Amino acid sequence: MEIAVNKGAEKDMVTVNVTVRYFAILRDQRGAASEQLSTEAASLSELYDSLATTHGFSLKQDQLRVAVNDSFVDWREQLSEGAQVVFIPPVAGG
Amino acid sequence: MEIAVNKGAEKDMVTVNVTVRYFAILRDQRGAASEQLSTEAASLSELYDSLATTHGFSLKQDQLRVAVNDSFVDWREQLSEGAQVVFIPPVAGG
Amino acid sequence: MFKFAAEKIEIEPLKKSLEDDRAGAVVCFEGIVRNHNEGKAVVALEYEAYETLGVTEAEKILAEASTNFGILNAVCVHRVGELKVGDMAVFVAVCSAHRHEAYQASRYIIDEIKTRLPIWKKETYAGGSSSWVNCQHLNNAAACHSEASHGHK
Amino acid sequence: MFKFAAEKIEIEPLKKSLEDDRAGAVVCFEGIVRNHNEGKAVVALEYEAYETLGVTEAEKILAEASTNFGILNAVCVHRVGELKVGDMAVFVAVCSAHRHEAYQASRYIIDEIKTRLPIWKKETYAGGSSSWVNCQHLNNAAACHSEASHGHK
Repeated sequence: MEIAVNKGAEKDMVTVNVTVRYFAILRDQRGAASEQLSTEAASLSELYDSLATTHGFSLKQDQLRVAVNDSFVDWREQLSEGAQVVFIPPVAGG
Repeated sequence: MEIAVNKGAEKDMVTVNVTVRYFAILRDQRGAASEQLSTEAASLSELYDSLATTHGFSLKQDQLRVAVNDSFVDWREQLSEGAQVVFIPPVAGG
Repeated sequence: MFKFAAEKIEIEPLKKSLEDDRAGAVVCFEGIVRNHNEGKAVVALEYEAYETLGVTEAEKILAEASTNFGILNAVCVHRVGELKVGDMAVFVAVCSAHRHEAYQASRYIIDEIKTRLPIWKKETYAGGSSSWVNCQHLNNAAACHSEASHGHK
Repeated sequence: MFKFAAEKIEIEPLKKSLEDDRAGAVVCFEGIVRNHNEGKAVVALEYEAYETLGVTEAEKILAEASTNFGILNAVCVHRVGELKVGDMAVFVAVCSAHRHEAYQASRYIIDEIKTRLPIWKKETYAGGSSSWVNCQHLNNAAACHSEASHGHK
């Protein structure tokens, strides 16, 4: 917590509004297909960790990929206002 | 010819009746789909050489395979009475 | 051309769309719902897809296949929704002048589709249990959606 | 199952004959008459086969594919007679539990069919000349059936 406060102070912590869509096992575990959030998470990585704790997601971050606005992106990417975020569980097409 | 006579004397040269079927370019060059022959050829190899000379076949023996009674066989095989012989030009299925 | 289909995949129109006088080879792949997976009897399954990203990624895969192997054309359709044993889940058709490229491209496309597309499969087994394939883990079976746990394929 | 067909190959009944609840993959290969071969415009062609030996040899090939790759089933049909550009000359369908074996077996079958079966192809080119494919030689073009001479594929 101390660290977060420090970081916030250094980095001008901002709150952004994002939409998170859930698919497959994450949708089941979340009990919803999407939600709108106001978050101060500094990256997609932080956002997933926070949601995983809140909702008890069983998948570790290294099992997932992440997409923003319909493109795969890096977990370290910062959140932008209005972003649509999708965490992508291990796929099983075909 | 001398050689053939000697060989015949040594080997009990026999005459056998065979049917030869022709396909593709050999049929075109022979001008017939099949013929019945009485031959003293000691092997399939000798039979082809003799027919190639007579009919002017353009294909060399090493470009062909040979089948007797619907099975691939070795060129050195002897001819048997009533055999159906097929010389198989380079194939081009598919 | 790639698309998701909520209904049975009709392959004739897809193959028609590939016709080309230069084509000497057409290779088609059909992925079918099997009656078993990893030793368990499968009675039904459901595919769910993140469609917008899925279409973009699939079109990339088709373009890569075209560039890498010099094929004439390729098409792929993936089912979503509920399927039963024997139903076609995915169809890939490739045409090229010669067969070698068609086989290579076909294999490339289906391998990449299975690895890269955001599609998930929930299998229902004899007895009624179900499981999101590849999402269950021995270490945290308690957290899984069903009692069924098995390794990645 | 292998057969020669004097008429258009109908693939639906052939694929029906392969249906199997254990099947997870079906790979189909279609060999199509191209509008060109080795740089020449092809307008028509004719396949001729030594059918009795051809069927025996093809059944051997299918049995080898089954043994080597552990597939569930395979079927192949080859046209004989006159074909035109766009017509299907050969069809191979393989089904197996997983896709890897189906691709391997499919490729094996078509490669062996093309190499081992007593089938010959006479191409007719724009301009009216014709040639038995693989039977013409630069060294003895005069002995050939047409003025067209080209190397082996």
